[in-house]
Amino acid sequence: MSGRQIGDVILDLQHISLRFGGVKALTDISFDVREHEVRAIIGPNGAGKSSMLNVINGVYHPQEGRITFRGEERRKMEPHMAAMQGISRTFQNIALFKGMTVLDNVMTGRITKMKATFIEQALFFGRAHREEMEHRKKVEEVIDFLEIQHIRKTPVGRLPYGLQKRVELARALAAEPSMLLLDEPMAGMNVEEKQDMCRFILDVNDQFGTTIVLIEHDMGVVMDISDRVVVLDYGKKIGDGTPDEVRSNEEVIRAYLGTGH
Amino acid sequence: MQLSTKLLLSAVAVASTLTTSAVMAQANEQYIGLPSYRVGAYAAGGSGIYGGWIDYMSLVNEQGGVNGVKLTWEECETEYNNARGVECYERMKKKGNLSNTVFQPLSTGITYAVIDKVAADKVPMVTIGYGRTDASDGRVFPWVFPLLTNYWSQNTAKIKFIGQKEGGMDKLKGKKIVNIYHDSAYGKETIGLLDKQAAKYGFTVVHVPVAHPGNEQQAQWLKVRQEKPDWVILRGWGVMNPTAIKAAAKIGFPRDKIVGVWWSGAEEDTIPAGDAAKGLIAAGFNVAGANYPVIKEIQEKVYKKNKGNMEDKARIGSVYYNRGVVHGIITVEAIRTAQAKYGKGAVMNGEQMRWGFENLNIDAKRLKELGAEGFMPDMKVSCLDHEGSGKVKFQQWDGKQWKVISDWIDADKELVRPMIEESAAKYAKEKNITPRDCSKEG
Amino acid sequence: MQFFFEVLIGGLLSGVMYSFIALGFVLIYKASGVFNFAQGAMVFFAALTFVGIMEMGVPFWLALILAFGAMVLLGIATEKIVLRPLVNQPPIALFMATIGLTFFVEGLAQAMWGASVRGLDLGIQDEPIGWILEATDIGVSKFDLFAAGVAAVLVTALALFFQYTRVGRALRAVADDHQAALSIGIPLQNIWRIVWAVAGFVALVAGLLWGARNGVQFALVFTALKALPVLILGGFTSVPGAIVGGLIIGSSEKLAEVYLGSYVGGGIDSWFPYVLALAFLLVRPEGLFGEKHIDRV
Amino acid sequence: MLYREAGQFKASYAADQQIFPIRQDRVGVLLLLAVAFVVVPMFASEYWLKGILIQFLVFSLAALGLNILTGYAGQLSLGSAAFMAVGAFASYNFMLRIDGMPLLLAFALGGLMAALVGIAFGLPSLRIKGFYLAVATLAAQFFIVWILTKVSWFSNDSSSGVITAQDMVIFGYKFASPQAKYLLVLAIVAIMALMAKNMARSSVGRAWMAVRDMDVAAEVIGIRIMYSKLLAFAVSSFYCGVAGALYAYAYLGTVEPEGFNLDLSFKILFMIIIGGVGSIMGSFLGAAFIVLLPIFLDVLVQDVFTGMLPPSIASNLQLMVFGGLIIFFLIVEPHGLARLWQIAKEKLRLWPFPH
Repeated sequence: MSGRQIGDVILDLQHISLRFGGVKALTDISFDVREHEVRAIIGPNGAGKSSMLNVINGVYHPQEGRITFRGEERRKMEPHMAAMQGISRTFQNIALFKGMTVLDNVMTGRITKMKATFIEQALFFGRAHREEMEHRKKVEEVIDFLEIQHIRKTPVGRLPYGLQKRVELARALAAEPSMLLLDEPMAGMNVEEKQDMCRFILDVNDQFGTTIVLIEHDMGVVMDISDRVVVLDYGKKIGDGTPDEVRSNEEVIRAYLGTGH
Repeated sequence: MQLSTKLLLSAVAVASTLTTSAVMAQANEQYIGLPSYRVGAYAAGGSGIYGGWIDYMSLVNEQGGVNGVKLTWEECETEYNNARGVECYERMKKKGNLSNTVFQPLSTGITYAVIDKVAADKVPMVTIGYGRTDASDGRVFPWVFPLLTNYWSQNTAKIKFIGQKEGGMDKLKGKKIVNIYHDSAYGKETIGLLDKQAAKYGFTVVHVPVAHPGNEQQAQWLKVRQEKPDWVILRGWGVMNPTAIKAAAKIGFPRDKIVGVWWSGAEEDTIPAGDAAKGLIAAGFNVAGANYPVIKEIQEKVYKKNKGNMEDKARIGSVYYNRGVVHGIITVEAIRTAQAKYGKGAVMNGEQMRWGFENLNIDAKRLKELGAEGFMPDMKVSCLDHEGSGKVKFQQWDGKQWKVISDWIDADKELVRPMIEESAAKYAKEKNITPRDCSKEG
Repeated sequence: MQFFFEVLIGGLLSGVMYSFIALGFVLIYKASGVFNFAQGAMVFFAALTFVGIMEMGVPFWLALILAFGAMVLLGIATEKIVLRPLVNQPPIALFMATIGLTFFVEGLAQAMWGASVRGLDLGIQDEPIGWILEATDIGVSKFDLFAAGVAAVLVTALALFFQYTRVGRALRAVADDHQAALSIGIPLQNIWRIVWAVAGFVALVAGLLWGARNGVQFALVFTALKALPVLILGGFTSVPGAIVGGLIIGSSEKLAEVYLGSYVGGGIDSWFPYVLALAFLLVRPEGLFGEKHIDRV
Repeated sequence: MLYREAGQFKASYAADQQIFPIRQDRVGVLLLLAVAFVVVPMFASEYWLKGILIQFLVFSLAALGLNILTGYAGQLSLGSAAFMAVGAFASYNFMLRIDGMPLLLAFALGGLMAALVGIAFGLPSLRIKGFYLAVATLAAQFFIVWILTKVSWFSNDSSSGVITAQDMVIFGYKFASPQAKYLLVLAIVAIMALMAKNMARSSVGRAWMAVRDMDVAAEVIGIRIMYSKLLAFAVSSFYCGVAGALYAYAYLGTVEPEGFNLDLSFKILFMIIIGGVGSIMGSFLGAAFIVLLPIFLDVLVQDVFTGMLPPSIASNLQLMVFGGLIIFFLIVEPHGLARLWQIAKEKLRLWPFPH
């Protein structure tokens, strides 16, 4: 697909189990993610895909299992620490800050990189002022990249669904993540919007070398853009491999046919 | 006229009053700004007191004014709120022919908030039965008049009364008194004094606070039951009073052993408690009842002409209403006193009014002339003593009305006065005030 | 030990009185998600209206019905004039509207019936029952028992109402999900009107009981402050929570005042219930009977 | 044609990030400041200065403080008055107990004390939300007033528990005249409002709003929720604390703990909701509304309808109209006066050529 080099394993998940009360969301799941690759997680509704992403960036803490990120095993990491380590994400149901403009939303993506204290910001002087300008420049680059310049000052609550999804991606990208978690980035989009989104994802992966973990329902898209695919069903892993391998996996076919997909 | 035009006109009218100090009063009218409260939790007291006060001033006007000077007044709703009280003070300060004659906020909080301002603006402030106790020292507070009595004075009178009931002050030894008080600046004010008196007379005192608003007092009265006191002093306010009475009934504490302050001794405090209130005793610097000549005169000359202020005429002669009349009498007599010095039939300004209050002397004879004999204590104010009396009467609720059960009982001045002077001196030091030399005042 | 029980029982009985106020809050919050700040004002308005009608020489039961009628009118007017135009607004706007309503109702009550303080005699003795006092040395009055009885009847009636009537079931559906309830054709406006009327009735009962104890006066508004810790303890949406919360708050507040108060100068019952409820919330953020809420992303 | 954005092109991000990016707004604000600092003290009567404007400014500052917490960070609080009390009593004690304490430093320290107390009472916000939190903040309201009443050290052992604010002296100049007091308060409020605006448009402000709008997402993008919430409590309480000190020093003079009661907390809450939640401008508009409307109604009733209504009805009517207007405003514009102001500006932008 492109000239990028797929590297070593940067995220390794071993025997992950997650329960809510008595309900098992994930059972004994192991897989890894390599640097610069596009890794897809697929599976029927309720398979535990979103839970998997939530485990990766620390929203949920699995009861069992080991997570190793860049060679370091982590315990009970909070989401904001994941963000500090360069993991960004988007959400299945758009989680934008509805009361703020597009620009402000995207600017929040840079928050981990801003060092000025609130007192400096209150005085809007020196470092605070400088930082604000520098980061604004970066943010404008992202805005240009995703072609949302025209809605910069619009409150996100007023935008149509497709654009909101794009703004959410912009916010995630603004953090210049090394790993990007995308939860159904193309859900509810029309063909044209999907094509745009695919292009953005591939460009990100290509230009910035960002590792991408994505959940997607559209099998065509998944097979097109991902390097490797994990298949979940009822919280268990039933398949793992290249798109071609997964496509021919009997259990996967059964799971999908069984649920009528 | 269209509605919008009407609205516009009233808006203009309001704006003009707010921006210019419109001269409202005629040349020969004495303006009195009334910072009243007729809404909310304090409305019951406010409507009674301001009603009586306004009615008395109407009476004076019906009789031709003060040496021909008619009284004019205006209300400003404070809602018993400090911030609005200051606004009312400022609004009314420069209105009228000269300035506001006297500011009487009927709220301790507002009193504090304007206490510095009145001296600068030369508007005398009168607080009767509330406010800043140590302002009784006229050397430090020339512009403030906590007239008739204050919380400390009435408290010593209360102990005297209890002593009388026990058969002599020496009988107080070994007795136990519980002081149930509203947990606020107002309620706390007598704690130190009571402790001193307890030491002096050899009784024990237990202080039991009740949190505002005091609509639940089971815990406090169970404590009373445990303490088994001989007497209870009730320093209540508003709903705290009927609640206390009910709770006392519930633990079987005799109500005729409860002695309230004057904010615990009105119909508003006993009627809600129903039968349980029977026997309750309270101190007061005015008494209840419509049989005094001055009240009858108001009925005769004001209400017959339909100029009365009270909507509920049954409340005429109630404790709060009569307290309002006392406010009216004192205000008018001060104007009279000032006129005697600065010119009869003239309108007095703030400084002249201050002199009037400072030299106010309503003796027994004058009280009789006013038709207020036994209605309020006689009083004589001086530069040193801005209290002027210190006497209270005790009344008892018989289930239907308040009945006077004692003569005027004087305060223990020897105990109270040094405390006032000490506190006033502390204030003077904090504020860098040099106390006046009263021997030089005329 | 005997004194401990005396305080405890006294506290439980006061707790019942708090529950009445809390119930009104719960009903409205449950059905419409509105934190009805005006509940205290409604209690005041209801009691004052009742006493005002009585003063005109109307017999007790008729006055009760008329006062209830006034509360129903108030409820309907509130739904029509205040809630309906604000139906899709955030909770804070509705909360604010009920604050506006509070001022309006307070002013209306005093403008209609005057500012004077009234007594209210329900004819039930509020002095300790002799034989209980003799046997246990604990003071319990007929009024206490009556209030507890009314509470029991009220809660049972409400439970039956929610469980078995068509309106009640619809109400529960509305409470669960406004949009869904609307979409299956439940007339939200009718439901709200009914809830406000029922809450008005609860306010009337609370007003009569509190009014009989402390007099019918503006301070009835402050009873709401006693109910708020009960609400956070019991959960905003639970009818049994209002009762159990009331009992817990009532008894612990009294015990704290008696046993802890003397060490710190007393008067702690202004804040103790709030701190207690707060401490409790830290352990169980959803309250005693509230439903646990899991954030989903 | 006067209020037009067209033709103003931003050549740099700095220009676009300015506090008021539209030139007319800049001019307007400067004009407003000029009027407030120069014209008002020259022409306003003593009544307006002492009775209304100082009160309005002090309440605006308190509303601003609450707006930072509630409007920006989304944490509903019913305890603002208590934090004002902390500021007032702390400033008083710093002035009283430390010789030569400069006034402004005492105000700042008062604010800092309020901030510390605010952080302590903000801790529960890490676990509880919404109305539950609002009711929990009442604990702060009642506890603080209780302890200020109970511990007489705070009021320098005054028998009635009141504090009497010391004279306001800065560098030997005594702020005693109405004009001087007004200008001092105005300067403090203006600077603090500017700082609030700066925070609102920087990353702290964005972090607050992110926490308000969706806290889970905020955490995922790397915002430390705990820090953000506690910072909001601290900054908000600081503002309220300074407002409380000004309330005591510049407006009331002498005040007791109950002067900072629950009613005052509610009043400040009304200000931000009427004015506009999450708007600096709204804090001022709301304070103006809540301060001026009752006065306006009172004057209307006393002067215009004198004698036409029985006195108690007249007073209660004011209360009813006040309550009714709050509801009316919410129905017409639930986002407060600030939103109305914005709509007016948007209209003006198109005037005189609407689509």
